Amino acid sequence: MLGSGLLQGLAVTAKNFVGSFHDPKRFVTTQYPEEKTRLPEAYRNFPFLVSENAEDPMGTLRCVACQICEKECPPQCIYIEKSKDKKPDASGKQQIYPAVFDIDTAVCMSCQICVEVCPFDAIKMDQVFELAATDRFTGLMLDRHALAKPNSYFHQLHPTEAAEVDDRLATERKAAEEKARAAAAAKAAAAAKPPAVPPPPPAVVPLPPPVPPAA
Amino acid sequence: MSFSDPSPLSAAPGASVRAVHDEFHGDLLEVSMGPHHPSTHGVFRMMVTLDGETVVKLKPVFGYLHRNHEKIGENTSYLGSMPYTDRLDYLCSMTNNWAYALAVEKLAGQAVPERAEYLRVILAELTRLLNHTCLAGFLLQDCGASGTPLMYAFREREKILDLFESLSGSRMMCNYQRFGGCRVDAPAGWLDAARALTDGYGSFLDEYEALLTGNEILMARTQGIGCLSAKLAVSAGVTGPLLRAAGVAYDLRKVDGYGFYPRFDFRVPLGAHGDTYDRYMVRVLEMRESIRILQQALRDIPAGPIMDPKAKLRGFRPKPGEVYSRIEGPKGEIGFHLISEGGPNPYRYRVRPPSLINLTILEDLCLGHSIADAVVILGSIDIVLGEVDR
Amino acid sequence: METPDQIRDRLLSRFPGAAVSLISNPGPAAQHSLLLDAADARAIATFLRDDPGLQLDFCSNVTGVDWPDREIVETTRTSTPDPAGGPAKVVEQKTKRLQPGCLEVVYHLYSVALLHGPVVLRLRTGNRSDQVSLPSLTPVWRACEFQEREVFDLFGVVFEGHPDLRRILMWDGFKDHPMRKDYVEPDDYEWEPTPHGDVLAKAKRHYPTPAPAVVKEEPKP
Amino acid sequence: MSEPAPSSPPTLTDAERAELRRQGILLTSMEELYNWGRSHSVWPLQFGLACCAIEMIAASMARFDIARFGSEVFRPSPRQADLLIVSGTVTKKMTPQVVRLWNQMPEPKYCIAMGACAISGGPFKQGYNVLKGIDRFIPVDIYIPGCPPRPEALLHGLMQLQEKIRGQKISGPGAPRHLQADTTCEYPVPDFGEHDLVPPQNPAVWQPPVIVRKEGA
Amino acid sequence: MSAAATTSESFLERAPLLLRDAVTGFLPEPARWLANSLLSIVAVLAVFGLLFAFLTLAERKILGRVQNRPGPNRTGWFGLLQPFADGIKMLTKEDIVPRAADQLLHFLAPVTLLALSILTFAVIPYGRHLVPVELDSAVLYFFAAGAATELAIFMAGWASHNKYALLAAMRALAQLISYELPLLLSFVPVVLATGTLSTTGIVAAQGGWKWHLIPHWIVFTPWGAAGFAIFMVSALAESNRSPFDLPEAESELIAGHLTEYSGFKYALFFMAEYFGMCALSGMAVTLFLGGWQAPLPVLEFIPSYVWFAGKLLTLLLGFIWIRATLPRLRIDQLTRLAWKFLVPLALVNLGTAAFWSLTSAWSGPLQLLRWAVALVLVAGPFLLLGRGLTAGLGPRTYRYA
Amino acid sequence: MNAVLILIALVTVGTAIAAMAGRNLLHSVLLLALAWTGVAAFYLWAGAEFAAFAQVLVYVGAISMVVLFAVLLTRRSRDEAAPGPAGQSRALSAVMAAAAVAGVLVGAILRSPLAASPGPAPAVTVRQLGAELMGPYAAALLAVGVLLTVALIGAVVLAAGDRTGQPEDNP
Repeated sequence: MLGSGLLQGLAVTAKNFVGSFHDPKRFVTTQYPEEKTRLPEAYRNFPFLVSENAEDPMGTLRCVACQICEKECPPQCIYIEKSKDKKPDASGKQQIYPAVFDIDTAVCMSCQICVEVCPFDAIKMDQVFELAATDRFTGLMLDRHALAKPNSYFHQLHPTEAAEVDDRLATERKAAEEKARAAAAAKAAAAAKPPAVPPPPPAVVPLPPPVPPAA
Repeated sequence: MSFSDPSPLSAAPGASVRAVHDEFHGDLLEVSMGPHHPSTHGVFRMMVTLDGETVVKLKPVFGYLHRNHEKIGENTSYLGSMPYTDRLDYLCSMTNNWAYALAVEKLAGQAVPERAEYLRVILAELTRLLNHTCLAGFLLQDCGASGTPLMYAFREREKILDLFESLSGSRMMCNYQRFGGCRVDAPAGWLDAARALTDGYGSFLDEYEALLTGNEILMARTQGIGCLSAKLAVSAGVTGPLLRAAGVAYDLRKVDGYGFYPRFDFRVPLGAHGDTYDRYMVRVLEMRESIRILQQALRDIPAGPIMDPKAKLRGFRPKPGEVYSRIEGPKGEIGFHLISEGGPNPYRYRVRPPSLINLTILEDLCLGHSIADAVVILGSIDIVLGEVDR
Repeated sequence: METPDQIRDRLLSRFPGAAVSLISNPGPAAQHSLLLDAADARAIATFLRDDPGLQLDFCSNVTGVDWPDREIVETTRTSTPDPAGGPAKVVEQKTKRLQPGCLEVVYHLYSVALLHGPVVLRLRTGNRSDQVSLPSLTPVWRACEFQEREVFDLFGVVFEGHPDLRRILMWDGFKDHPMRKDYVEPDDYEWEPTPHGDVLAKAKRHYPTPAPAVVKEEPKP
Repeated sequence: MSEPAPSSPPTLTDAERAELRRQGILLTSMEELYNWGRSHSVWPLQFGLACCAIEMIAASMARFDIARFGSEVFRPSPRQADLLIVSGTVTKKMTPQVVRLWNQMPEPKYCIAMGACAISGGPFKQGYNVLKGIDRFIPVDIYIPGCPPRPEALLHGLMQLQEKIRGQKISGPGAPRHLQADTTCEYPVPDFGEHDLVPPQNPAVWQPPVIVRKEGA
Repeated sequence: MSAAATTSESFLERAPLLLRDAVTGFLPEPARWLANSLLSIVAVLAVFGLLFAFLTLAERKILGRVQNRPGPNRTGWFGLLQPFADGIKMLTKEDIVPRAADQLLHFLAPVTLLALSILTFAVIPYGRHLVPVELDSAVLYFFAAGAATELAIFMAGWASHNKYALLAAMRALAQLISYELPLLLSFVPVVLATGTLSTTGIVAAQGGWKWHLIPHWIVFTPWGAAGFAIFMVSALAESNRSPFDLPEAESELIAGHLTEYSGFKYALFFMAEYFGMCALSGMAVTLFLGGWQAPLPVLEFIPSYVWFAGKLLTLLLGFIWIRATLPRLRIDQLTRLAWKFLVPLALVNLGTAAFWSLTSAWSGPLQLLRWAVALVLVAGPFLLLGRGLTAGLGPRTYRYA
Repeated sequence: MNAVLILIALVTVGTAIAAMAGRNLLHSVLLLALAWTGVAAFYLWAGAEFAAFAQVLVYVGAISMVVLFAVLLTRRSRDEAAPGPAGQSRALSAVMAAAAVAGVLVGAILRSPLAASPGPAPAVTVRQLGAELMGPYAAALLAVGVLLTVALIGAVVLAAGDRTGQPEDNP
């Protein structure tokens, strides 16, 4: 009969209208600024740089400015300048560090390829998305100070992944230490013989310059 | 009070007074619909010539979203192109990923672990659900329903997007699949969530059909409108639900049997009239079949690795060769044609866009119908401009 | 389904004067293709579509490929037997040869009726000048209509017999063919915060000396 | 025509403050009412370009519901719209149309560049047909990064815009564009050239700043 | 407002009159008449102005709820100030007139439209004593004023000098010509039955109850119900509401005749659309739903204007509900629906009403026969014409490969 | 009340003249609608409520729409000279038509019994009007009906004749 389909449709909308007052399945709105969607652990938005220590983010960045991410980044939104000197990283090893590390979030496509290719687990994906700015150049270009976030933050965002990364780094570090110890032992063994060349002077560890605490 | 262009939405502003007077009294009215128009699904433009309200000529104009996907693909590494494929048909990033991954795997002769294949089927079918649901919503929007069907469609879409997000990290631009498998394994509880969604989807479809399928206005607006003959459809390279609505049984999941599709029991619905209603209904029925596939896949999915251990992401250089590989995307046959010269970038990177080629028959379908029908026919073809223009 | 060899043989027997050659694909996909001569391409295409054994009624994909002129270094070894009966003397001679470039149009054909494919057809132009033409296969398969227009737009191949050959993606007044390998992009570069490679070179060209404005303040707490 | 330079201090001079005091409470309450009305009734143009448009649509759908801010009235005609959300890649072929749409909108109007492509060309900025940021031709109020930004990010951007509107003065040098008598709401529409848009940017709107990086920690 | 209230009525019933007398009572007689008229105009405009404001909000909120979301709720308490924010913005928005437009008509169109739709409010009896102007042929006046509105829509579409607006103007004309007829025909049976064209007379004729239970509203007769349905469908079309919002068909014609209107002029159109909707609903209430009459004798203590308002709001809710659900018709389907379905149905309905009034003396078992015949006369053509209208349409079955 | 009458008359005649003199066809139609409204106002002034509202409903509401449709659907450009006798003969025919109409009107006015002093207008109810139309004036009503039907058919024929060779399938 003419009109039966229309009535059926009207019944559906009426059901939804009434349901929106008592049935959470029919009232799906997350009222954003007050309520926030619980972001899944895997959620990614823009990259950040992992530092070991919240107190001294610049001194303990994992990044060694190898520039792999810069090369692999499909939209080429990463800009890195290597430092000319070396600084000790978190484990005290002398490393090159990024003198400049900029990510243009106005270009970044959140593809996560930088994270995948980073051999040092130094760059990870952040979950902050409330980044609207009124100025494109000062607001959306993030430098290394803005990018550096402590490892604890990473744990907070991606607990599973962070735990894996920590495990892996710990094993690697251990392996490296053992290797170093073995090398040292070998060296010591070699040093037992009379030295052919004079031993190098002890390395001078430059203190990191004072840095204001990262916001 | 200020004065502005006389004719705001036609592409050529300043259509003179004289011209419009001629159109008043003359025979035909030329209307430029788009590139900004509520129902062109993006920046698509139709140059329509009207006799009264009847379409006598319709020329599609493309390129307003031509973002040089193929050129960028030739300048980017194989891996780097993967996130770009997300942005082709931005409603169906997972199937685009799969099509591209499959092409590269064929180019390099890589194998994919079983679990990854299952995951790919699951994601592809979820994408199909997502795409067809959105399409139904947009189609009804084009028919003039004020948002409600679209809202219901997007309500369900959000559920699927939540799944995608918890798996891949992004709602739309998943960038999930890799040559030789998938990027990460499904997190704990993901498969259960997918099962819950699959089981609940049928009841949503029931409600949606109650809202619309029997609706007299919808039937009057779509039945007998824009009939596509099987012969023209095949000749014009039309694929996907459009082709099947015209009565041609050609579904690459059955024909090519890529992935693990031969393992699943599903049917391919066929239309008899090839009109807009058939195109709509075939999609609805396809969704029901997708639910069946999903249930089987989620039941059978094995444990195991998700990545071929030999796969290499960085510095991936396939040997020289050429491949054309295609899958059944929600909109039709999405194919990738890759030529490798042995370098880190493909020498030629070509996307076979189903949306663009399905538009070949747009004028044939619209001629003789009114402008309101043209809008609905365009909606039923289901295009996404990111893929049409690339 | 017949292999490309068999198809080629059948074509050669059906069209005795035609030049049909097989181009093999070294990759694992092994999708070999048939190179057709422009002169009888349309007749062969019609035959492929209508032949009851093939019925390639569905032209899935049409695309262009640009092959610029390239220098090929060939190494020829000539071994002259030592008249003294010793080991043959091998002389390696390197010859440089300029392989003229061409534009290529590739068609991927399938059969909906018989469910087989792909059969790959290739057509090549003689050179890479601006007005190179090939026969259009749109009269055979409607599916080629937009794709050939696209090849015309992006590669500059003129398709003879195409019903509506206009630019499809770029605007009508556009002069270049951007998918060619030697296309030079417009220098609309102004400023980019994260420049690399050639972008950096462009930046240097635009700003030979660093401009005075300093926007970025560092360090930013 | 261009926005007041961002470097100009937002604080009032003493003379301005005195002037305001003289004009009294009426003006400020008028101003507040006017800004309140404008900020709570931002109707966007129903205008989508690419991927971000889908997220824009999603933002207007039940899950996120931009209607709560009074902004669900997506007007299809630019004449009735207040906000141009440039959601997606602006190609060179599309640029004249976008500028024209912007010109057709009545003042006061606002522009949100949503997503990487609209801000800078984003991942497609290498493309020959891609405009490297819509702010080359029209003034942008809010930039929302992301590819695409989440619908919540759009809502956040909308709230930022509301904040910005609420902070505007209706007189004095900090007054918005539409209240300054000598500015025009017409922006030149670029032409299609043989290789590129002519001109490739509007220098009155856009001047490329240069970042000079200082090394060191 | 006329008809002195008798003191036997409740205070609330008399409240508006008392209020009026308190304001104008001290004036001499001729001035008092003028002041009373002005007062009714102000009252009508204020009430319907506010109703318009909150109706837009209600529509947005109800649409929201239907679509599983809350709708505007951040401007003021529960979003109640949303319409005022919109109003301020609209008032202060730049007014753009296209260079090529017909300046005069472009300006006149919204003004005319609004004026005409306000005129229709004059003859609706809002309560027992609340009818702004009493006219003998009030119903005719109402439709005369309403009929001219589409002329204004045409003016808007044509003056804009825009192709979409022009198409919308043509559609508006076709729609008006098609739906004016069923609209008029649907109320003729009411006039036939009540024997008057005066709105107060029609409402008065619907007073009383059968068995103290069923009110004598016209909608409770078979032909009345059919007439009401035809009237409402035509009213939907006349007020350009979904599913008949073809002149403003967003998916095809951008915003139709409104494409070139901005700022306050656009707001005027918007207002006129809602006023038209209110006026037509008010007329439907008057003609078919017993006007301000209470549905049950025991409920008579509630003032009459409350009943009127309640019925009016119910109908408006129906308008919104339909808008939330249905897709739009095509222009030829729209005209076909009018000419091939509604007009014949309305004509048959006229006959049914004639039969009904001729047999008003039947009683007992004949009463049943009367009902049966009337029902057949209503349902039969509906089914027959409906089948003709949907010929060739219907659900389909699909095969699988 | 005479001032009102003069105002109405001025508006009616003025708009009618403007409608004739106007060059913009659409404006003429709208002015014509206004003139009809003026006539309705005159009826209202004369106390003929029913006739006034019927005038608006029928003429402004419906006839003007039909005229608009006719204008918009007429294929001929208005710049083309209307076919027919030019110059003097056209003027002559116009004068003749006007004279004929005037003759009929004057005759009708003279023949109708006018009261010497316009007393209060008799309250004519709709019921009476109906009775009159169905009683003494039934023949006239029928004649008018037939005339209008013929005119309608003629219009259809004219409109359809314009599109020779084109099947008219759209309703």
